[in-house]
Amino acid sequence: MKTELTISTGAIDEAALAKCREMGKGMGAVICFSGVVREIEGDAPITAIDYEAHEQMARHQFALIFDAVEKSWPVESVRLVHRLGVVPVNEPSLWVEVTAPHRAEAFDACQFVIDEMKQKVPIWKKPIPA
Amino acid sequence: MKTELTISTGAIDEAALAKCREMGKGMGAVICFSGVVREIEGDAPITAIDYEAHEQMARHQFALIFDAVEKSWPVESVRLVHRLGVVPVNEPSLWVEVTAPHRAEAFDACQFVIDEMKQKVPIWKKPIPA
Amino acid sequence: MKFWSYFRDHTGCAETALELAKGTTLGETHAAVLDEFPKLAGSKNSTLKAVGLEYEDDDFVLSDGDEVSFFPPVQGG
Amino acid sequence: MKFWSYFRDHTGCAETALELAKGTTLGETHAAVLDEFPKLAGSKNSTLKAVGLEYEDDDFVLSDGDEVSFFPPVQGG
Repeated sequence: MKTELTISTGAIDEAALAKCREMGKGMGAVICFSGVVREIEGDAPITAIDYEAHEQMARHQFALIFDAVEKSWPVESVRLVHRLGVVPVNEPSLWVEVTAPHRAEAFDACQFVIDEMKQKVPIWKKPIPA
Repeated sequence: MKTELTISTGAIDEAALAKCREMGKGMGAVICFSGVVREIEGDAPITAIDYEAHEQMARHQFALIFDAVEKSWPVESVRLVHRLGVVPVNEPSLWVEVTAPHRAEAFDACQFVIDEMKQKVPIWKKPIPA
Repeated sequence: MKFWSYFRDHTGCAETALELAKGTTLGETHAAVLDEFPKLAGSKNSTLKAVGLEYEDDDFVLSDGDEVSFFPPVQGG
Repeated sequence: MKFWSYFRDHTGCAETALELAKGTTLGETHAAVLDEFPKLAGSKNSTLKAVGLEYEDDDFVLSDGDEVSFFPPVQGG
């Protein structure tokens, strides 16, 4: 299984990411998920979220999650980008792409990666009030 | 709920579609699904699939599916592109995008649209053998 | 009446017209079509039937000018 | 020992060193940290604990030079 992990303060360019996708001829399904910063966090309006990571541990924990994907589904590739630092409202902080032979495993694996991330990957957020 | 439906023989340009997405500030999740033509259909290698539609009925049936999405989930928008005619191996024939406040409803609504399409929308495929 | 996908290959035509008695149902029309195009009989139970842009049941009563479509299971995606 | 996210605000420092007896467990270390930084006590049960890059249980026995991290529930995405 191919994996590509980017953890950086750069903005996530989904169009560019879509363009550089490489897919084997046996693959029939691609899921892309984007998690976008909303203008409300809890009950209060915000302008942005400031993301912090224990970056080395985050990379290791993502690698463990990708290993678990490879063991559970016939997925061809997982690409994941998590932005750090200040992410303004309406911009993505997370982008996950899964390519697989069929739709079901692509959906399952993509949701698994996000669920596991939300349990295990040491990234935290600090809302920036409006 | 905003909807955008394209049924045409033109190639699906995912990067361009990503670029022209418009998202409200309360939206936190985007799912994009691409269904791609695989080199094997059944047991035999193919070079492409030729898609045919009862186009007017297909548009109507998609509209009914979008109505059902609007009634079931707080989805902001669904955009769907189905390509007709000859779609070569490794190119997408279907692209579905759902934007919603949260991840769970975006995933559920996207899978619902595809499941319903596969039951109800009059589109057929003819594999072109290698 | 319109035929779609490989049903067109079985009938040899994309559409045809049929004179029906008043009160004829969609199911009765399907039976008449199977008589005229025996190659469709193998797909009898999987045939989808629409009137205009809507799927309808066998007991749907047809009206003058209704456009009826017969086709195999759909395969979008 | 490293503190992350708002634990850093509670301790006033990003990291600190602690002399521990041989055989001290991660759970005992957490208790010592709570003694030194009482503001962390409110998060006691939700605290995540890692040694190096791995999550470990309270009965994990620390070795010389281990880097221990304490942090609140993660919030990626």
